[in-house]
Amino acid sequence: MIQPITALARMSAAAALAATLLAFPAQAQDKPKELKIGIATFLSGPASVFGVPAKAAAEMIAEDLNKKGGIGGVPVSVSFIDEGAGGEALVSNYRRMVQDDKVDVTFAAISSGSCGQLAPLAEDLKMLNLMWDCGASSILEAKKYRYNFRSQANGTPEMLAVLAYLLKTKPDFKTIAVVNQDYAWGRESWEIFSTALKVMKPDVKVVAELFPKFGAPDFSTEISRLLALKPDVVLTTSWGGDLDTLVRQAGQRGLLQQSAFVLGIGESSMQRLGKDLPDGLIIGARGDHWFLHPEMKNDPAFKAFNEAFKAKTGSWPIYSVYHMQQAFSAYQGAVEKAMKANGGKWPSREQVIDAAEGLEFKGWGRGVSLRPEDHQGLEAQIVGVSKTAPGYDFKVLDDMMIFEPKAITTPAGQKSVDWLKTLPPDFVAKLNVQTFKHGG
Amino acid sequence: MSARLLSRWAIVLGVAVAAIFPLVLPSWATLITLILAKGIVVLGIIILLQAGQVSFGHAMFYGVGAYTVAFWERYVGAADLMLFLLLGPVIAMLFGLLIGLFVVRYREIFFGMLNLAFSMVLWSLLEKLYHYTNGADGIRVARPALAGISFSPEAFQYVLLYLTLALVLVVSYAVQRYLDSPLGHMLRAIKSNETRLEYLGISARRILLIGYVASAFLGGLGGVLVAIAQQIATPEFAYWTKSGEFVFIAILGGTANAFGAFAGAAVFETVRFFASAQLANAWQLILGVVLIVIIMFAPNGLIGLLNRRKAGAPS
Amino acid sequence: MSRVLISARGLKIRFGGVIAADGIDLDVIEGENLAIIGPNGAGKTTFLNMATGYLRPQAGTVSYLGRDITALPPRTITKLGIARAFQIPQLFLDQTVMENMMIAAAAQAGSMSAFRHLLDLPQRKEVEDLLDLVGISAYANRKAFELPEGQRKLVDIALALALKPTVLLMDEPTSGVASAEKLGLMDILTAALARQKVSSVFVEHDMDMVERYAHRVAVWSSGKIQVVGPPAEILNNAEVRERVIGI
Amino acid sequence: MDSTIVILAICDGLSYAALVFLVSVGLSLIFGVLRIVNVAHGSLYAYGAYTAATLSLLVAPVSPWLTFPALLVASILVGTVVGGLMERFLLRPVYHLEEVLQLLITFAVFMIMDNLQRMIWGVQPIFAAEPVKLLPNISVLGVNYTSYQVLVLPLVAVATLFGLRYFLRYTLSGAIIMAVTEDREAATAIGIDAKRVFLVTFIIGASLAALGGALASPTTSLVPGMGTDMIVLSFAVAATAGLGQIEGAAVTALVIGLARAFIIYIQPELEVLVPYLIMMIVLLIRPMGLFGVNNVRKI
Repeated sequence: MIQPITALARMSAAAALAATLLAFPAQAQDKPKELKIGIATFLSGPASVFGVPAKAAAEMIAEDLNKKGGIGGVPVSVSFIDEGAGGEALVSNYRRMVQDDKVDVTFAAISSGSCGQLAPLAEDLKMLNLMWDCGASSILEAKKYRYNFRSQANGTPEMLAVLAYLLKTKPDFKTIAVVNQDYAWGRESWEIFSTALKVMKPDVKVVAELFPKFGAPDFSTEISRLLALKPDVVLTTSWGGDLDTLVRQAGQRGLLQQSAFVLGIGESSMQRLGKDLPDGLIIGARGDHWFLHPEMKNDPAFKAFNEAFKAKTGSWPIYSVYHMQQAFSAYQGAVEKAMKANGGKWPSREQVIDAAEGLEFKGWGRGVSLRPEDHQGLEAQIVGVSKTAPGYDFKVLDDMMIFEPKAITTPAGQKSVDWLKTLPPDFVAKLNVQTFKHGG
Repeated sequence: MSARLLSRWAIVLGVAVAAIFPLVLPSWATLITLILAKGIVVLGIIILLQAGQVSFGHAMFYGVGAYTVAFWERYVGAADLMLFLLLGPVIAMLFGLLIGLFVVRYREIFFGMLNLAFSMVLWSLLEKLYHYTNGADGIRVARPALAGISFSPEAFQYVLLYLTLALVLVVSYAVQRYLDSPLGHMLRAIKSNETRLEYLGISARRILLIGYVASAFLGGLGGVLVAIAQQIATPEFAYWTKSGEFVFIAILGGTANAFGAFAGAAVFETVRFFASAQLANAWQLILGVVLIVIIMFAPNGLIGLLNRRKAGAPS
Repeated sequence: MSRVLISARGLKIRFGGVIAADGIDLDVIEGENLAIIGPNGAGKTTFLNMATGYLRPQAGTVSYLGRDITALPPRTITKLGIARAFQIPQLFLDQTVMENMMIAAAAQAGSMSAFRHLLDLPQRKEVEDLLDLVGISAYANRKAFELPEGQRKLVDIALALALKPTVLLMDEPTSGVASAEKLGLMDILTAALARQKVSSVFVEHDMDMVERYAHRVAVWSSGKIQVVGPPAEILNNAEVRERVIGI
Repeated sequence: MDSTIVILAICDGLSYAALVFLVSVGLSLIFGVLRIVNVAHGSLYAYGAYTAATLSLLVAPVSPWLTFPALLVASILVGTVVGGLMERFLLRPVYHLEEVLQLLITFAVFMIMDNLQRMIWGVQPIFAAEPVKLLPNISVLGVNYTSYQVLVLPLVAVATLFGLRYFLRYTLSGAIIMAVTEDREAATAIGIDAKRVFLVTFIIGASLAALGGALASPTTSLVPGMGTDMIVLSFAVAATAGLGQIEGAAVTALVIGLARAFIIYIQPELEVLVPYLIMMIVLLIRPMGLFGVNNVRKI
């Protein structure tokens, strides 16, 4: 046991030294020399399809922010930990980030699993944490947190918007089947969708509920089964390689033509799927953002952002990129609001948190607000259909509807599933939304 | 002899570092707890390696331990840490007995394979039975009270650390005694000559079963500790790569005696910790290379290295 | 009046085309050293395998003190009092000679502790005496794999003796032992057997050994016991000389 | 369960079984000769897939039909280079060590390859479906199948099976490999150059794994970790069949493939369990596997 431990001792003695040198206590009043932002994202594993672009975005945004003088005049620095390294490494690294590197805020994380693991830890460590991408509504519904906020919407409005779009555009379907990844998001999103569907269209028959293993390489059997069952609608909230494979295999075998497909969060796969994605599939954007956002697409800053990202990474931003932007905007908004409240003096973390409650900030869409009661983010939802468009070698969104958050988000203090059961059958009819054409 | 003496000092130093070090760097309290807890699991692997049997499914008992806590909290309610420390290992032991009765009839690769199969079945069930296990995301584990006293997060990580340290000392001592005992030597005899063992009137299967159940117990104990330190239990706990890690750590540290387990765990976790912090996308690579180097140049593991250099032949 | 210890009746076994045993009847009588001689591959070792449950005869029975042991596994038969030494020594190579012996002693005494140190068991003294007796105390703390073939052979036999058997089956006890030491070894061995009142069966190729140490000789060839009798008589039997000994 | 489902399940089971067979037969072959369970076998599968995809995307512009040979080239390339290097420089030096350590070496290789894979091909899913698109769809009872999956894959698997049989039974190198598989000591005793046999066998086995991956690549997205599950599955098949059993692997792969397909129709939740349950039941009844042989140690 000698060698490793002494080695370990040496390393961490160094670490301790470093820590003391680098530590800028973000206590009230005294202005720090830099704001450290610790970000948990997927750098390995399947979900790195979101994590890696988001990392690129974070670096880009931080750089840009510092050019503009940083947050409240303080430059920001970003560091990353890998959600893909597994629960243990994630927790250990998060602790290190908070306790040794003394970050001022953390953005964690993408997977609801990681959020469920890190949110209570952040609470323990009294660390302001923005759940910048994870979608499970339950986290903030089950427990009241002080230090955790969600800087975007959650699964309930996302699914509800998709369902509403389906009911508005294809109201008369009789049968539906679901093919979701077998993990929390896949299960929860279906629970939300099906609960709401039962309320609004009790006559619809669910002919198959398939939950193939997360990361399954092959869906041919599931597809055969769906081809045999011939459901009117097939819903999937899968993403990444799973969704790509499903769509392609289904396309190769004519399933996409046979049944109406709904890709709950398909926006992130459109560029990869290219021409393999047929026109007319219903696609959710997981929020109020899309690189051709009908209300934003002429905003020079927005265009510049997208161009810069395309130049940096070779592809247009996907939702995780915009969620990263929202996290930055939220933090900046909170700090600057707190400063104002603090008479221009540098705010303490507690003051920043007080400011964050009820904060309104703007990402690359309509405004987002952090609900004071339960810290849920209120964000609009874009849903559209895939469409071939000149100038793009992949499908884009058309006939986009933007759903305002108020109506489709679970009220504070209620559990999503219970709330959904209370929705009136004419809920969708009552939702009045604008529809935007691509390029229109 | 001096190798023994050396190991003594190694332990003293190791314990000292494990005990004092986190007071300097709080964030290390949990990491060291993890190292020690995993070391306990690896002790179980080492026991089986005495008999020349490598289990590529041992993580299943680790998983059983972890989920004992998770399920209890989810379906029964909060309970004292002491209860978990008792319950987890015992239930793992029962699993070990059931599965053991089956697998001890096999040797070498088939032994490894069957353990693998069993662990994969457990893993699949944990992943698939979403409504009971919460699937791949696992079940959150709340911080339990110890002997009726509930601690603040900061205090608790130290409580858990020192408790784990104490447990490590106890189980290491017990395992060392076991390995030196008749049963332990008979276990080693399975590796070198099972036929002769039978011709001494000893049932190799029974001997192996005892070792297997003991190692399951340790796996369960480690699982409980890690689940509580991490405040979560996920199917990953039982996945085959996890089993691989444990065997990895055993070989890394050296299987000659109990201390190898902790030496190995310390190196493994520290390397992974720093690697995944500094160069997040190369930590597996680094660990892989470390493993190859160790196997090729120090097949007796770090402990072996220690003994060889400082005291000639390993004990 | 000395009892029949092991009694084989009509043992048959064949491996593919080879008939190793084709109706073997053989008794081992208390207090004797029974030698089995015969050409290589005749099936002598197979007999020991069947007598100790390592192989199942395709027909026939083996009984020990009147109890049918044909279907029993080696460990049970060993427990009944039939110990075995092997042609190729079967040792725990990466443990010391003392540990090898203590394991046997522990097994014999049924002390299956998980906490007492193997080397501190009360049987230690007996084991040391036994090592003295067989003349390998010098090797006590050496790992078994470090020993020369001859010494391993001794340890192998000592292991069997440590079980305090009633009958000891030995497969060519002196093969691999330097011819100069053979006599010495067999003297020690037979003395030990006599002292501990252990009957023995030994498969042997060296006719001097047979002549010196066997009370009875069984000639095994082409799957049958050709003839059984006192050494003097058998070894002078012309047919035996020419078919087995090859003179 | 009506006849439609039976027929559909068979179609689905076949294509799945074909891939599983290719991978596990390679594993089995390697074990038969080297007595090593190659944990990195799944990584070879992944590398086969990625290399095939890369090549396909390269040659597709020239002529889509070139993607078929590309699949083959990729697998041989991976098998020879990766497999060859691995045997020569990582396994050969440790043959004298305990089995555990040899196994661990392959585990280390698995970790390294898994990591390198991310570095080489990145984490974004890669897809190269040319071969599938080139061939027409077939309708079975009104259900569309790609002929690639229901014809090409099974045919390749069958061809491989008979190819291997022929190679092992009727060619010299094959006979030598069989000899080593059946009795290593004897074979080396009569002067067979084990080193060479090991290398050749490992390359063949590795190429088979890579071939499995290459053939899978047109039908699936290539993502990090795609090899990790495959390895355990092929373990299960190889062990169930009896290690070193070529025909056994084929039969077992078929059984597991079909069983899995049926389960997805009847009780999808149990899908993941199927291979392991089958394995355990078989080994319970036949410890050496369906086709394995048990030999008594000589004393």
